[in-house]
Amino acid sequence: MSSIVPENNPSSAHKSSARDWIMKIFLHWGVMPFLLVIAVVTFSLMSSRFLTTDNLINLFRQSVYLVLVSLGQMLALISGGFDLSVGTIVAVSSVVSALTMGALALSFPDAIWLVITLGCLAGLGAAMLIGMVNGAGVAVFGVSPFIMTLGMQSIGFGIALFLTAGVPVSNLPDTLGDVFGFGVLLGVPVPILMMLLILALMFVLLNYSAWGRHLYAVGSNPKAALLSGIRVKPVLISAYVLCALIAGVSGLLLTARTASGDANLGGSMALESIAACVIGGVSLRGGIGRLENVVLGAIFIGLVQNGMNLAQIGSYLQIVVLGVLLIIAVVFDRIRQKRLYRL
Amino acid sequence: MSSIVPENNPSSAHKSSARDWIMKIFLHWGVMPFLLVIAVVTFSLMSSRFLTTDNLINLFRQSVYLVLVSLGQMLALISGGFDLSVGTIVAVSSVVSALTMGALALSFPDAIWLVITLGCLAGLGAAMLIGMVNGAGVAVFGVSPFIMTLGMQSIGFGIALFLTAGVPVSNLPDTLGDVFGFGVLLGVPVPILMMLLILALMFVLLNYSAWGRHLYAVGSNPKAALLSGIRVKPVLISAYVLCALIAGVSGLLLTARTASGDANLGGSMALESIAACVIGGVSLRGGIGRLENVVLGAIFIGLVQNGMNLAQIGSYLQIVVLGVLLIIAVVFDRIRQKRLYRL
Amino acid sequence: MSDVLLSIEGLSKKFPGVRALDGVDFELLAGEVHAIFGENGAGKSTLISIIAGAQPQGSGIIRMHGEELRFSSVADARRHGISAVFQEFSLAPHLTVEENLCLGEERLHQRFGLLQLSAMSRHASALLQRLNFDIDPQRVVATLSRAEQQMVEIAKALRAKLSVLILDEPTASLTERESEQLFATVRSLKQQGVGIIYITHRIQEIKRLADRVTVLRDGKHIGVVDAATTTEAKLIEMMAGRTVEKIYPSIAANPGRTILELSQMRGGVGIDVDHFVAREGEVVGVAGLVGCGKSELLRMAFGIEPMKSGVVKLDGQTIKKPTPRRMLDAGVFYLPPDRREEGLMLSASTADNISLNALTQQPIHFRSGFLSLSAERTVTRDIGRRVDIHPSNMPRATALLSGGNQQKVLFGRGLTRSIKLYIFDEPTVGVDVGTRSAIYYLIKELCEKGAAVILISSDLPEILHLSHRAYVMRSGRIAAEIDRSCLTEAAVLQHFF
Amino acid sequence: ANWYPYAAEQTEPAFSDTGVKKPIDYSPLPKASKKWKLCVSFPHMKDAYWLGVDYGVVEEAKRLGVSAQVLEAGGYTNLNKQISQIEDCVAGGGQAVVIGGISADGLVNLVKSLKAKNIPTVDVINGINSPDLTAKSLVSFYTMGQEAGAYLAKKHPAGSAKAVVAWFPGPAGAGWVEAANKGFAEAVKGSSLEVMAPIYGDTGKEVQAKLVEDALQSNPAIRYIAGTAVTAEVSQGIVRARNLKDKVQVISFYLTPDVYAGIEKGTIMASPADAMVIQGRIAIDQAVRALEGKDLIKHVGPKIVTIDKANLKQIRRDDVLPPASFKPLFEVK
Ligand SMILES: Nc1ncnc2c1ncn2[C@@H]1O[C@H](COP(=O)(O)OP(=O)(O)OP(=O)(O)O)[C@@H](O)[C@H]1O
Ligand SMILES: Nc1ncnc2c1ncn2[C@@H]1O[C@H](COP(=O)(O)OP(=O)(O)OP(=O)(O)O)[C@@H](O)[C@H]1O
Ligand SMILES: [Mg+2]
Ligand SMILES: [Mg+2]
Repeated sequence: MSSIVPENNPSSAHKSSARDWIMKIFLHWGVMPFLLVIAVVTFSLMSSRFLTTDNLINLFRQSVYLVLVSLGQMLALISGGFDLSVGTIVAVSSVVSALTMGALALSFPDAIWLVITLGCLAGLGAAMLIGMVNGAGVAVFGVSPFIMTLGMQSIGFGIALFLTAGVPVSNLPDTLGDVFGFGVLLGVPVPILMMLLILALMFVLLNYSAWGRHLYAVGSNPKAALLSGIRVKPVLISAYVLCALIAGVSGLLLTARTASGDANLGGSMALESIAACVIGGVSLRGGIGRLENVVLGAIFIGLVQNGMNLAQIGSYLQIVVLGVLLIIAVVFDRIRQKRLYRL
Repeated sequence: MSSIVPENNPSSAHKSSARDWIMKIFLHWGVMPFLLVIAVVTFSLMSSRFLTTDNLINLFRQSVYLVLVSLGQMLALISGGFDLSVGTIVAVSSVVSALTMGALALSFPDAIWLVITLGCLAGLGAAMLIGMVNGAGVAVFGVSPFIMTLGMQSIGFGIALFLTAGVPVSNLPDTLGDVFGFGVLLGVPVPILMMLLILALMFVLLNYSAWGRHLYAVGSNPKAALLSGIRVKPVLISAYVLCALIAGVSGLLLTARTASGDANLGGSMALESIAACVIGGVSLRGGIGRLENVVLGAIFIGLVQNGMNLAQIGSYLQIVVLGVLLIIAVVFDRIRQKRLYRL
Repeated sequence: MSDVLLSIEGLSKKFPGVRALDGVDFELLAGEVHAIFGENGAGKSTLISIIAGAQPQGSGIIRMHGEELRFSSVADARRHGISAVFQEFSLAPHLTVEENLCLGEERLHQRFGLLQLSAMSRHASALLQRLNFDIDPQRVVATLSRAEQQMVEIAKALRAKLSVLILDEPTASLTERESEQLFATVRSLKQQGVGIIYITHRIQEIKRLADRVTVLRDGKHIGVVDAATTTEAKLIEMMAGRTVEKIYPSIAANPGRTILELSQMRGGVGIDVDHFVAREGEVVGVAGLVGCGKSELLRMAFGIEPMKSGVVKLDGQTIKKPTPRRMLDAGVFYLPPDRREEGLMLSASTADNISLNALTQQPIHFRSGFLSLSAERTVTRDIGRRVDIHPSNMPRATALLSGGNQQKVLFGRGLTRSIKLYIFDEPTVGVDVGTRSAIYYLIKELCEKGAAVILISSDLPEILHLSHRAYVMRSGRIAAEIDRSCLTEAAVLQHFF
Repeated sequence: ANWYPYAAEQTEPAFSDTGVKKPIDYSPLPKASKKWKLCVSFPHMKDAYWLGVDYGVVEEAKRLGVSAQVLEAGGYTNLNKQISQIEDCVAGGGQAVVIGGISADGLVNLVKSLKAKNIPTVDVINGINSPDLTAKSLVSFYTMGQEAGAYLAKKHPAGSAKAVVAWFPGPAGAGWVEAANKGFAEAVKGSSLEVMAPIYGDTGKEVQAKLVEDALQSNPAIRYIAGTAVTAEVSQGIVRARNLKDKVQVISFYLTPDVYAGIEKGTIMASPADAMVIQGRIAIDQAVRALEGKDLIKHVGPKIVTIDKANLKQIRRDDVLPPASFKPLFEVK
């Protein structure tokens, strides 16, 4: 999708002042860059350990899970919907993969990689199933995405609890955690590599494939999309399935990291991922949203939490700060979208 | 708002068959009556104690809190918004009123009723404040209601925790619990009476006041409302304030019931109240929603939980059942709204 | 009669990036119909929305009866007797007709401040009756057709005593009969000394109704002229700043193979059409009253409305179950009547809107399955040139474009693929004369290159001037098929009722 | 093998915060005289801790021959739901109630109304501040926090070299969290331990993992990670991945199967065990005794032992944890 320019292109041919530049950045990237700079400066002043390579890698690795889920959420939002069940998907994929690996490890104690692969596939399969149900409910039965995914969240959580009896599934192969949880390849943690891989795929999919463009069209105006020969229902369903798959990957990575399949994983993911998307300028009305900005948004949330933890800001205040930041980000985004789309 | 007559009124002048009747009830009241009947029959068969006066009063008393919050939520939904902060409002009004009563009780140990009154006013004042911020954010700054109230939910929760240092406030006057928590007047529990009072007020407000009409119009099409000479912003703000006040009343009643001001009250209220509204046929897109149906929706949720508890259905299964019911209700509501509004 | 009701001096209004009004003067006499004429985006709607209190006033002075006023809201303007029918509807879709008619001016009991439901209901019925509008006041507005909604809108503007009535393109979705009703109402109001501001893109209406015309261009006041004595050409020249020789081009008829053939079409709200054909190299008009099913018939053929039965043949081949995708792949393009509702992705760029239905096609779609963004840029730039959209508009959100330009974007979308049959449903709704002419020339070009064109329109002159053959529909059936040689206003109208 | 007699502590006077603890051997009734119907309510059943209580409750109900319905409110924010569930269960014929309370004060009125209906109420695990209770079967989380703190404090008596402790008590605002926090703080007072400000956070694994990592980042001097079982569970991997095995040690203030396994493996240093299984068992026995009018010990709890690698073998696992194969049961017929 080509990027959009505002109506009164600043006639900056002759003199591109600093203000113009700021405006340009703001219109293209939103407030995120500014908030990031402010946050980084503030936290560096508050804690000398904030701006260390060590901590930054730490921060990125922590953010991987939210970034991934936010990417999935972004697909649902662009399509004009919501996915409140991402947290449940994380939990279900974690639980299913862990149970599968546990069972298989007994039968094939030597073929660790086979066990891991099959376990991951089972987890992803379960995630996909939830995504398909979500998508079918929204696209075929016309249930509002809010309710559909809220219902699925409840259903999935019940099932995950049932499967594990409430107790985390442990005794997973150590290799899983060693590689996908804490492994390092070429100096970069494996979870970050996985995230980069998925980011690259998603970037191509969204910007260089017909499917991506169709997704934007469906979210922007489903009727127009239909009249333009786009098969709206398959696009919608695949958006939810893809969202679920990405959330599932996040669930698998979390399983690897915590070395357990846990029905309580991902409890706050749904709202946090929506917050990350919205801070990143994704419209809740569909059709608008850029991958780069969402990644920034998710990392921003992680960064603020990390910074506040390092600066040893009390937990109560942290909760308040996050709420305030969310609102501020959206107020500015309103201003920006008014300029760009007159919405 | 007058009830809506579908276009193809079954030509039932000569022969009003059972099917026509069912269709009529369905179009007017939604699936709720049918689900209620099914639920009541099922649970009566599963537990002989379900259909006893005792249990029914029990059920109604328990439902009061959700009914009230759902009523508030309905206002936000009709206006075309959301209120995800109702849970926080419940908590804040509980904490603030409890703290106020605690402080005042020390100064005026004899004037119990003065203390209670001032405490309640303080709680409602705090609720109103949150409502005003929500309303201002949505109406004046144009922040999406989802995000605005999500942010406020976080902020309010942080503040409630801060105020109580995380420990529930106890040592409230006993009178509070005796009257508003467990009191009985003319054979009816006081919380139920309070609910009925508020219901009556709301009914008049929604159906027989200009403000009610304007609220529906604003939710249905804000631009049209503006062009019709309705002052949209005050209507929106007052909707959020009223929503907060009603949630605040619920918070006060809960404080009376639990005899403590607790920052953790109301945690699941936001989603449950939205579910109650949606099951009761309120549209998430604004402009549609009837008080009676919402009350039914909230009671229905309470009833299902009560029935499942009595029928000794395991909690994991309960979670799944609630999710499934939510989706079913909405699928049918889609069908109904299609018939009514050609949406 | 020459009582000055309303006078405006030097009114200016800026939106971020646009100067919508630039020192506009305007004067309205009692008992006068004063038309405002101008291109899309000239500032007409902005002007009247300020007068009606819907937008805050920029600089400038508004006087009513000589007294300087500043309206803070629509309600405020209403209190001064100014009432408007806006271009965008001001109806709440989920409320009933009756509720909408009283919206914002509910009647309250003196004592309790509660609604007087029965009095309001009586008032609404009386209002509809007085205007001769046959609409059930209990119906929910969302279930009304666009024309019926327009009528409710008009009734709403007339609900209270007024001294200034503003009508912003009130006939855009009405056909002859409703329009006539409206004109009669306007004349009777005029008789009562009400001043009427009338915005339209249809010059015939100006001729029939207006006393004076104010012409706007780019937010500037160009002049006030007498309607009776000013020629059409002069008006258009003032509006466009150049002369437009001929609005309607003459299109060479060169009918060839049958492209589309519909038979035994049943479905929807009583569509019952036995035979309908369109051939390459001809323009087929479809006329009829509002709600006669002229859109629905072809929407069924295109696969967007459910079809009970019927055979859709394209190029001799039967299309089993038409869907928009299949029809597009078979070379059929449908231009929807409501560009915001069904046509545009408002938040996406102009270029993205143009290329929308070509993303699965060469050259944009590589064989590898990926898109070539540079090929896309080339394609959209060329099309932009063909339909005359300024290159600087290509990366802008279509929400920012004027109505006419938005319509051109939709036309552009039809040029990205090889199309055998174009179905244009109300292609010029709300489009100014200049752009409209451009659209007509585009239709000419397409037709003369050999495409079949179906032109569905409520604008009778458009049908009369452009089509080589026309179907007139009435209550879902084809009432007549008229050849160019017999295509006159009288001939068509006679089959309307 | 029977679980009783079990080494327990009786508090006297009963229900007093400051009461003295007297070691006793607890023995339950051999059999109930009648098939009583009990209601058991938990805050939630989403982790192994409450599963353990469930196990104790269910097993004891089966052993005594009574029926029980186990309810869970879905989380610590659902006080109202817990109250409703208990009311529902009593309306459904429950004759005695065992409550693992969400809030110490929020259930006072409910207990009062239960007493008015002559329904015995037993407080299990969490503690309710009501004089109307029939009995309490619990060890306070205050004590658990204290035990954990004391374990560390013993290693670093006043005057020895300083050691920094990162302390993760759990979600802000929960009763058990604040209690444990207080106990821990008091136990480490006067030692040479330097405890960072409490780092609150939900007991979700991803949340705790993040908190632990950030804490290690913010203060490299950390020697001990102390906190909830979830904190301890996620810390094992983090400590290993950062190669801090020899430097940082992990301690939990309550026991779960994974913590138990961690102690076995040596990745977790220690954890006080409150024998939640036994607490559940005793609560059921107390409820039945109350129904049958037999004498009962009003305020009792199993003796807390802090488990570490040294004494692991001496503890019977089924007393302190649910067996691995146990699935939650919500009903004993
Ligand atoms: N709310 C707004 N924000 C920004 N620009 C606006 C707004 N409303 C109108 N404009 C711009 O002001 C100019 C005048 O618009 P206006 O709607 O008054 O034109 P018009 O003459 O009514 O056109 P049409 O014939 O298409 O209805 C246009 O360039 C339009 O894009
Ligand atoms: N959204 C709608 N709600 C209710 N009725 C509708 C709706 N759309 C169309 N109709 C009805 O369907 C019938 C055929 O509609 P269609 O759009 O084909 O008419 P049309 O002749 O094209 O009129 P128009 O000039 O308004 O486009 C009419 O009776 C119309 O009232
Ligand atoms: Mg206009
Ligand atoms: Mg039409």
